[in-house]
Amino acid sequence: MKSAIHDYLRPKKKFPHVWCPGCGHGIILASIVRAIEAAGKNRDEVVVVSGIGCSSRAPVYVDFSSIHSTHGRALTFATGVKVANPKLTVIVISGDGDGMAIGGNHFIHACRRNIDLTMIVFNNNIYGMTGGQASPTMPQGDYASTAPFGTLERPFDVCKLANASGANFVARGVVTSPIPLEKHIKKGIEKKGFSVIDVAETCPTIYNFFNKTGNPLKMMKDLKAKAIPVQKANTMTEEELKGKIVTGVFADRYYPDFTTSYDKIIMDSAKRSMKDEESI
Amino acid sequence: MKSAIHDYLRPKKKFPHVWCPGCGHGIILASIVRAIEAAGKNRDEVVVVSGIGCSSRAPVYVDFSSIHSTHGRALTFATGVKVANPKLTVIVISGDGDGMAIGGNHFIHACRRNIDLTMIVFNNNIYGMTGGQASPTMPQGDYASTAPFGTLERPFDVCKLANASGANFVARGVVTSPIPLEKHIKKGIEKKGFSVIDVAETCPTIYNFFNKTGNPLKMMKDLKAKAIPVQKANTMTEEELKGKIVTGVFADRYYPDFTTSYDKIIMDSAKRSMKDEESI
Amino acid sequence: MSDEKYLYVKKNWCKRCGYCIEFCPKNVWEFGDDGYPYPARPQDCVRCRMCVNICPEFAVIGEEEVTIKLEGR
Amino acid sequence: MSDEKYLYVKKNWCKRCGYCIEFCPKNVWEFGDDGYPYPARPQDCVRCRMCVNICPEFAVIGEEEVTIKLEGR
Amino acid sequence: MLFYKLYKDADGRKVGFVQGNEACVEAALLAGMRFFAGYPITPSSEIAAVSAEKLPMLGGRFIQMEDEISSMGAIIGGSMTGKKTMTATSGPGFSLKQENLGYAIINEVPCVIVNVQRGGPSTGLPTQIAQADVMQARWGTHGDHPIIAISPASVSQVVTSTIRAFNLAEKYRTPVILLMDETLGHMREKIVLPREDEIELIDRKQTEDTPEEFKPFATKHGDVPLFAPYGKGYRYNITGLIHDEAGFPTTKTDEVVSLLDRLHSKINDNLDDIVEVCEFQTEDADTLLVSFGSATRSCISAMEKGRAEGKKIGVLQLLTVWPFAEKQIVKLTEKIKNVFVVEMNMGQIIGEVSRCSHRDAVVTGINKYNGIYITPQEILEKVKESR
Amino acid sequence: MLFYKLYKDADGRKVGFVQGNEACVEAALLAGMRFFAGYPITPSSEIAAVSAEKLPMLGGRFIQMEDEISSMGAIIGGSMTGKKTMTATSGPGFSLKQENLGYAIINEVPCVIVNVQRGGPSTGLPTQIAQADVMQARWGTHGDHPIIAISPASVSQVVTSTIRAFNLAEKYRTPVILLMDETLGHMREKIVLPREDEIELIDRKQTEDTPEEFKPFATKHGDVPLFAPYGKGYRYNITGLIHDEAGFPTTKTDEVVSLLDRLHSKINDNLDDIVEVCEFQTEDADTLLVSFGSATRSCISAMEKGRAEGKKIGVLQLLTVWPFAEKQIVKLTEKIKNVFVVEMNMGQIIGEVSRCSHRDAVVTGINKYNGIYITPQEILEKVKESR
Amino acid sequence: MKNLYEVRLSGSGGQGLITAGMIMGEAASVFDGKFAVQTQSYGPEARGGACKAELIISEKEVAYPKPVDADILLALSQQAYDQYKDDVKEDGVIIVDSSLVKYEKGKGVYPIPITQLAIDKVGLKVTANVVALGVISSLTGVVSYEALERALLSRIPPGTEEINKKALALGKTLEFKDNI
Amino acid sequence: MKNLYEVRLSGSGGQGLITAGMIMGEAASVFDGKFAVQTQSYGPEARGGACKAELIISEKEVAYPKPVDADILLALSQQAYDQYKDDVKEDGVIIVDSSLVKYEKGKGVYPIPITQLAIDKVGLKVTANVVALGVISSLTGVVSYEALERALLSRIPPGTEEINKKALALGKTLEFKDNI
Ligand SMILES: Cc1ncc(C[n+]2csc(CCOP(=O)(O)OP(=O)(O)O)c2C)c(N)n1
Ligand SMILES: Cc1ncc(C[n+]2csc(CCOP(=O)(O)OP(=O)(O)O)c2C)c(N)n1
Ligand code: SF4
Ligand code: SF4
Ligand code: SF4
Ligand code: SF4
Ligand code: SF4
Ligand code: SF4
Ligand SMILES: [Mg+2]
Ligand SMILES: [Mg+2]
Repeated sequence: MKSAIHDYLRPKKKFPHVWCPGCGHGIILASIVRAIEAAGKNRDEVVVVSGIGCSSRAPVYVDFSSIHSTHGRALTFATGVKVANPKLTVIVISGDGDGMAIGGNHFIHACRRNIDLTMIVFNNNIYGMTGGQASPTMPQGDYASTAPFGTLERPFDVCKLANASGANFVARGVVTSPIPLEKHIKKGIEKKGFSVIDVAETCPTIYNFFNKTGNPLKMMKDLKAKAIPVQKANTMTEEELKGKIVTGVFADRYYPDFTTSYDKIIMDSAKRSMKDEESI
Repeated sequence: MKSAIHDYLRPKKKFPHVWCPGCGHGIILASIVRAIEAAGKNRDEVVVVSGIGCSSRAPVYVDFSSIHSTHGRALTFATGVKVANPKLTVIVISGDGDGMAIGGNHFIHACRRNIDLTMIVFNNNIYGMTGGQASPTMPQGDYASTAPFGTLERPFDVCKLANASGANFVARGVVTSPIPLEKHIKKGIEKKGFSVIDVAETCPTIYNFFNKTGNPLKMMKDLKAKAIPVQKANTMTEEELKGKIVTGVFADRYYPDFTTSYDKIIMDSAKRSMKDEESI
Repeated sequence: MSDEKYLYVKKNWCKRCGYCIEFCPKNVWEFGDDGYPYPARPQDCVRCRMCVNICPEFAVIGEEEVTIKLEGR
Repeated sequence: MSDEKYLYVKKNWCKRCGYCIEFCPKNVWEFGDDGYPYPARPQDCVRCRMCVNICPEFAVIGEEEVTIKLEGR
Repeated sequence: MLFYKLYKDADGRKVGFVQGNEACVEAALLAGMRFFAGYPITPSSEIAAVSAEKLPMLGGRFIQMEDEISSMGAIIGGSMTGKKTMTATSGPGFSLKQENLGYAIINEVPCVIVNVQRGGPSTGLPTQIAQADVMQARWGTHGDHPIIAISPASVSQVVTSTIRAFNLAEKYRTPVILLMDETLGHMREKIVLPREDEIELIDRKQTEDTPEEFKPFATKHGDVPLFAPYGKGYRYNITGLIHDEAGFPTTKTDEVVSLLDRLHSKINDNLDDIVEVCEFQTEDADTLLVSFGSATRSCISAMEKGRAEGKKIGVLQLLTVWPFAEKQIVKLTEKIKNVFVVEMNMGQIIGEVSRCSHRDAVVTGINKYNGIYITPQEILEKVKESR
Repeated sequence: MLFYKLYKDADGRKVGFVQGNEACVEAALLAGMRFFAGYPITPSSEIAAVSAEKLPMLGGRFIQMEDEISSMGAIIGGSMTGKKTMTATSGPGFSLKQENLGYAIINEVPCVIVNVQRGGPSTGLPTQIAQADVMQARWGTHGDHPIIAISPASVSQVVTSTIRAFNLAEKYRTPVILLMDETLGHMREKIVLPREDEIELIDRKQTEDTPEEFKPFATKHGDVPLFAPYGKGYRYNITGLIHDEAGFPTTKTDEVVSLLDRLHSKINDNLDDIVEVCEFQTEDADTLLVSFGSATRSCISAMEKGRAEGKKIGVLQLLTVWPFAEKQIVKLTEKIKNVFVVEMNMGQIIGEVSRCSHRDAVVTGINKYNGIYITPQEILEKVKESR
Repeated sequence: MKNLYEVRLSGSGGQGLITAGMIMGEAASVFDGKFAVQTQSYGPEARGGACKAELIISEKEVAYPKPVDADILLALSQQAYDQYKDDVKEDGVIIVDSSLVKYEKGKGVYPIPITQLAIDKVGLKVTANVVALGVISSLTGVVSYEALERALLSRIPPGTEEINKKALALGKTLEFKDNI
Repeated sequence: MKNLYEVRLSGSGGQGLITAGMIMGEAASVFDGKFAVQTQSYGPEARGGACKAELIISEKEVAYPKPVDADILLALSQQAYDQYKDDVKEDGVIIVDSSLVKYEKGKGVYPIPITQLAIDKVGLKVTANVVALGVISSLTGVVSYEALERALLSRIPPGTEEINKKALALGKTLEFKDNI
């Protein structure tokens, strides 16, 4: 048995980590690390970038170059890293609040720009860190500190949004199935261009507090029951799909990515710049 | 003949307006005004909100309450107007840069929130006001001051994005067909919930400067030739659709809108608040 | 059809883009000697309003009342 | 199968969520008297790694080398 | 979900043992707030949560926006319909609100922005106390602009200050910043909410002009233009561009100057009304502690301790931090030359105090910025050291 | 599309008649800029356009981001790979960058932010001159933070100042703000670019520690920590939270204080290196005009005119506006008591000048804020009036 | 009875210390007519770590709002006890949960197996905080029992009134002895 | 020859005045070795409105960069002429496009039908700005003809060299008379 995660924990960091008992974030983080390992990336050439949120604490624990950036802005920092040094493998970790609320614009633009980043959305449908406000992926009608009468808004489907915005690779995993999750992330890393892996998970502390969803284990079991592979989902009616979480790959395209396209410009420009300045 | 626009020009404003000869913005503005009139709205209860850009100058010319807000933020101001006073009809005018670049997040969230606003995107595929930078709807490969070697990024399809984000009504018009355009906008105004009307138009000054697209008339004729109704487009291959602009209605749904849903909360809360405080 | 006497162009607003001429389905308009469009064949007008609606300058006017109102501007 | 002697739980990391127990397809795990899971039926293990991968605390360890490395933490 | 309860006392006033953040909302509702738009951030989040729960009871509305920029935009839009509006945030969110804050200033849109300060810069110390956004409150948005900022020190002062913030916002048609801090936001004390008949509420003055006559930024009525809410037949325009009296963009130099001058003078000509300070035992003092917000409480304790030891210490609380209490500083430093400026930051308002103090005054900073509340002992020690 | 051309002069230097904005890019490229991320805004947009055109020629990269926030994020990310990075904007965009600016400060990320000032507040006067973001440059982001800001007055000074901005950014590992203005950005003058052998370029000092030993914020090498670019085996973390020497979040009070103190002292202990002023005929002056940026040019002309009439005027240009030239002001005002602070705003830097001036000095503001360049005549008149 | 009490309720997250502080502060200020200020702090961990609620309860207005040396220290965890036991006044009391904490005997140290009592006698572990409030009231008189009960009832979820009353009463009726 | 020239090139957007200013400044500073500073301003309209390029060309460094009263005023539109004609020095010259502008005769006023000449003699209306530069050079000597030509050729689109040279030459070879 190989335990990739343990090879990648920061030597100087104390464990256990800060996340609550049963919080899905740890499962996703371990899956990311296995995926990086499986994709054969040199750990020195990996940069992990996150925003702010419980989930965004993830990079602090694993031994890569990492940026715990500002709330919602992980993709912007990551874009800078990638464009300034296209050789690097850049992984973006973001919460559903971080990535889809305040960071939503950077998300759709990263998709459109097709910048070669792999973004993993730690999607617990709530703002964990700030104590339970409604996130843009919270199911309509669920409760939150800022939705004491149930959220009025419908949730984003992260994958639909990514698809409509032009990402090259779009998939959804779920923490109850860590191996397919790892595979999606690995594919995302290997894919040139922008990849998004939306990960359905649980926040047993805060979500439960407002929604009485039960203890961590019950929430995990419920989550498992909700997850339906896309192949199966395609055979189901909309009614049957209510409350379900569809997993699998939603887009796998080959549009040229930003930095590769840019390299062509550099090659062409280098020629143009050869021309010497006229003397006065 | 009825000339709605002339009834709605600000009495104190000087004309001609600041837009360049042949700029599409004027055609769209006139269509909006006709649509408001056709929808039978009381002009005193209409508020027009825009961001910053050539297009966003539009509200200054027409005689409604209006907010020429900050770049990209029109939807946020409009949301405040609507939520604070749901009786008002709120029209949002935005450029493709204003609404889709810096304002992209507010756009997808307004769609998701399904707030009862009608947004018209003056989509000339470029930043006119700041002198010709690439906008998020500029066709890939076209030139701009910040894309001297052609834009690398693929454009957003405003309607697709709106659709994926949950808007109730999504349509595209084109300035070469002002009557269908007016009808789309009218439907958008009448629709409860968020409506987007993307309008294909031309920027004969700046777009032409960087792309040698010809004089205003030539650009208009070319635009007309590109526009294809969605019904027809559905029968065409992807290859045939290249470079075309598909017009028509892309979504027409009936999800409850934000303020209507909120009214229910107010009704329920009013009861709860009846309970008197205990005395000490 | 048409005694369209109020189909006229407000010259101090018109920027001479030619859209009214191009988009009139009945070929009613022409550029005049002064460089501004005028309804050369008003009798052909079918009142489709294309010229009014396509003018980016609100300079094509099709109503007596409006004409008078706009005179001063 | 299995002489899985390194299938063990690092107790000072474990937060006792019970996922390892629940998600093991072979029902290998149980809570011990100390409240922490332990491999009650290691011989049934099919090395699917579910327990390792599902543990949010990285507390399920399946390798001698890792066990040793983590001892001090 | 509310974590407090209000009772009625013998005089019919609501009382309760509540957090500063909770008190802020109760007072805002009393002051007439009917629209709140916000985005969560520690340590201000309770303000949003309580607003979400309570606003609909009064027919008001709450909205959680996608970020702080949109929250600020929304309360400006909301205010244009005539509603009293508020948002709340902390440092990082306050930085994001700066652009639209300038919009509210230039368009004279009344609204209240609460900044529950935490340690900074950047993400900083999210759950700890600091008072380090006080200069940002003054200068955070670009361009020349005036600002009003109020900084209470106790939960009771949060109540009075919040009401005052709304009143000043309405009276002077300007955004008002309520500068709180982490400890105050989360601290619980008893509040007694005034009865409705006990408070004077100010509503922005409405125009009596006809829509035809109305000019949204006309000054014939004094420095503060009269208001007409959107939706009532006054179809005017507002813009972030420099604008004329009619609300239309202008670059005419006299109109530019007249707008900027008026924006400033409507505040600066009314300092007596706007600037509120609290003096504690300054009459006989030879040593003055100047402070604002939570640090004031430590100053008062230090004063009490110091006086017990025979030290003639007085305290000046800048309840209004902006516009700056220049006159008050000038006056006090005429007689008190030993001045200490106590702030939980690295020294910010001390610049202003130095600038305004009498030339013979010696102005020394007492600062703490490690995330922990400054203690009276620390203040006293520094005071003794410097003698 | 470039609107200028460079020639080679007899000494092999590139020369050209270019705009301030164009000069800024040419100098930045010389200084080693290899990544630019930006969002267009008048009057800074040419900086992005020229960067887009020229960067790829040098193997550098340009990206137009979706807004100013992301542009600021991108240049921070880019800088972490070891590249020299820059962004450019104007007031509204500068307000939006404030949050991430604080991130760059606290993580000691070298980068250059150009603010080509226009009239404000809010959308203001987009195509006109102002110098009204100077206090925002100092205090715009939340929390205690130091900042370096440089304000050139001519296109030639844009060249030297831009190079200096990069050098200071690298040397002190901090963002540096280049404060230009609309007129300077669009004004054309001849520049002579130094040859590569004529300029001293500073690159951030790289660590020689092994990855195991390396601590990204260790201070054993002095106040400025040594750098290791991402991608080279140094797998460390940076965070906007207050962090320890290893880059991990901390709330330990001594670590908090040590980080904040060091961030400030690395700037404040090196004022002699950082603060640059230009004095013009101050030796015999009895009247001092203090200014920065474009206004300085009018001061110099006013000085010349004034001297022609026998008035002993001197000029002090604050080329470095932040940190403030306190020492220089103290020294000059010891002998010159008649001080005028000339700014194209409503009075901002005057607060600092007053604070630092000799107690006997009389400090008077000469301000213009109508969007038009202040003239030497206007300055002279005000000087005469006040006598 | 002192004019001013500095109170420190300490333990770990989840033990209801903040709630206890809120109840105590409300009892003292709203119902007993005193001045009270309650502050709190968490450890660096997001949740579950060290937790502390502090109060100052006084006959007159309170300026500096944080206790320095406590008149009353409640310690429900070892970490809390170790950290705060020395910051208690000469004449202060330490109430320590003897079912969870190893403590030093001494004057003013009241060891009570609070959590165990909550489990055994009330039947609900999470009422330990309420038991502790009862103890504090009857031991120090800093808040009246009636005020505490009223504040308690207004702060708890409906349906839990009886069990909470029981817990409070238990705390009140325990017999104490400091532990010399 | 003066030591310092204040030059104001005025007209409307689209007449190429900024380009003319750039060429003139480059000619003076890069090729003639003088000091030059060029500024510009637009009217409030986004495009097409009033437009003006201003230069100071001097033997020594230029501080305040904007002309006050002009030594040389070029007016290519009525509005520009009306607005700036009074801000000209006693000994200054006004070059006015007599094909577009109604002007007052006077000392130093040189009416030349610049735009008409560009159309008639060069064959391209938009070269009026270049014709004007030729006029300015030969009338005032503020920049040398050679410098102007070189700067001109480096600023124009490839393929337009000949027509631009022709325009410049035309301006140079015109005969002038001020119009008293
Ligand atoms: C500009 C800014 N606004 C708000 C915050 C406060 N904040 C921190 S984390 C967070 C939400 C995190 O939610 P999510 O991304 O879903 O992460 P989770 O905690 O659920 O893993 C918020 C609103 C902040 N740090 N910065
Ligand atoms: C915060 C901010 N950033 C940038 C700008 C500059 N700006 C003004 S308009 C504009 C683009 C407008 O493009 P678009 O919305 O497409 O409108 P158009 O001019 O094409 O009609 C930009 C970038 C600004 N005013 N504010
Ligand atoms: S609050 Fe929720 S998201 Fe945050 S650590 Fe706890 S369980 Fe995880
Ligand atoms: S620049 Fe383009 S968008 Fe702007 S007014 Fe001119 S044609 Fe219209
Ligand atoms: S469409 Fe309007 S602006 Fe264009 S030519 Fe016709 S009347 Fe003139
Ligand atoms: S109304 Fe129609 S037919 Fe008549 S002139 Fe106009 S465009 Fe032509
Ligand atoms: S999954 Fe991990 S944390 Fe949970 S009980 Fe098992 S070993 Fe412990
Ligand atoms: S590896 Fe699989 S079978 Fe073995 S114990 Fe773990 S989960 Fe059970
Ligand atoms: Mg979340
Ligand atoms: Mg556009």
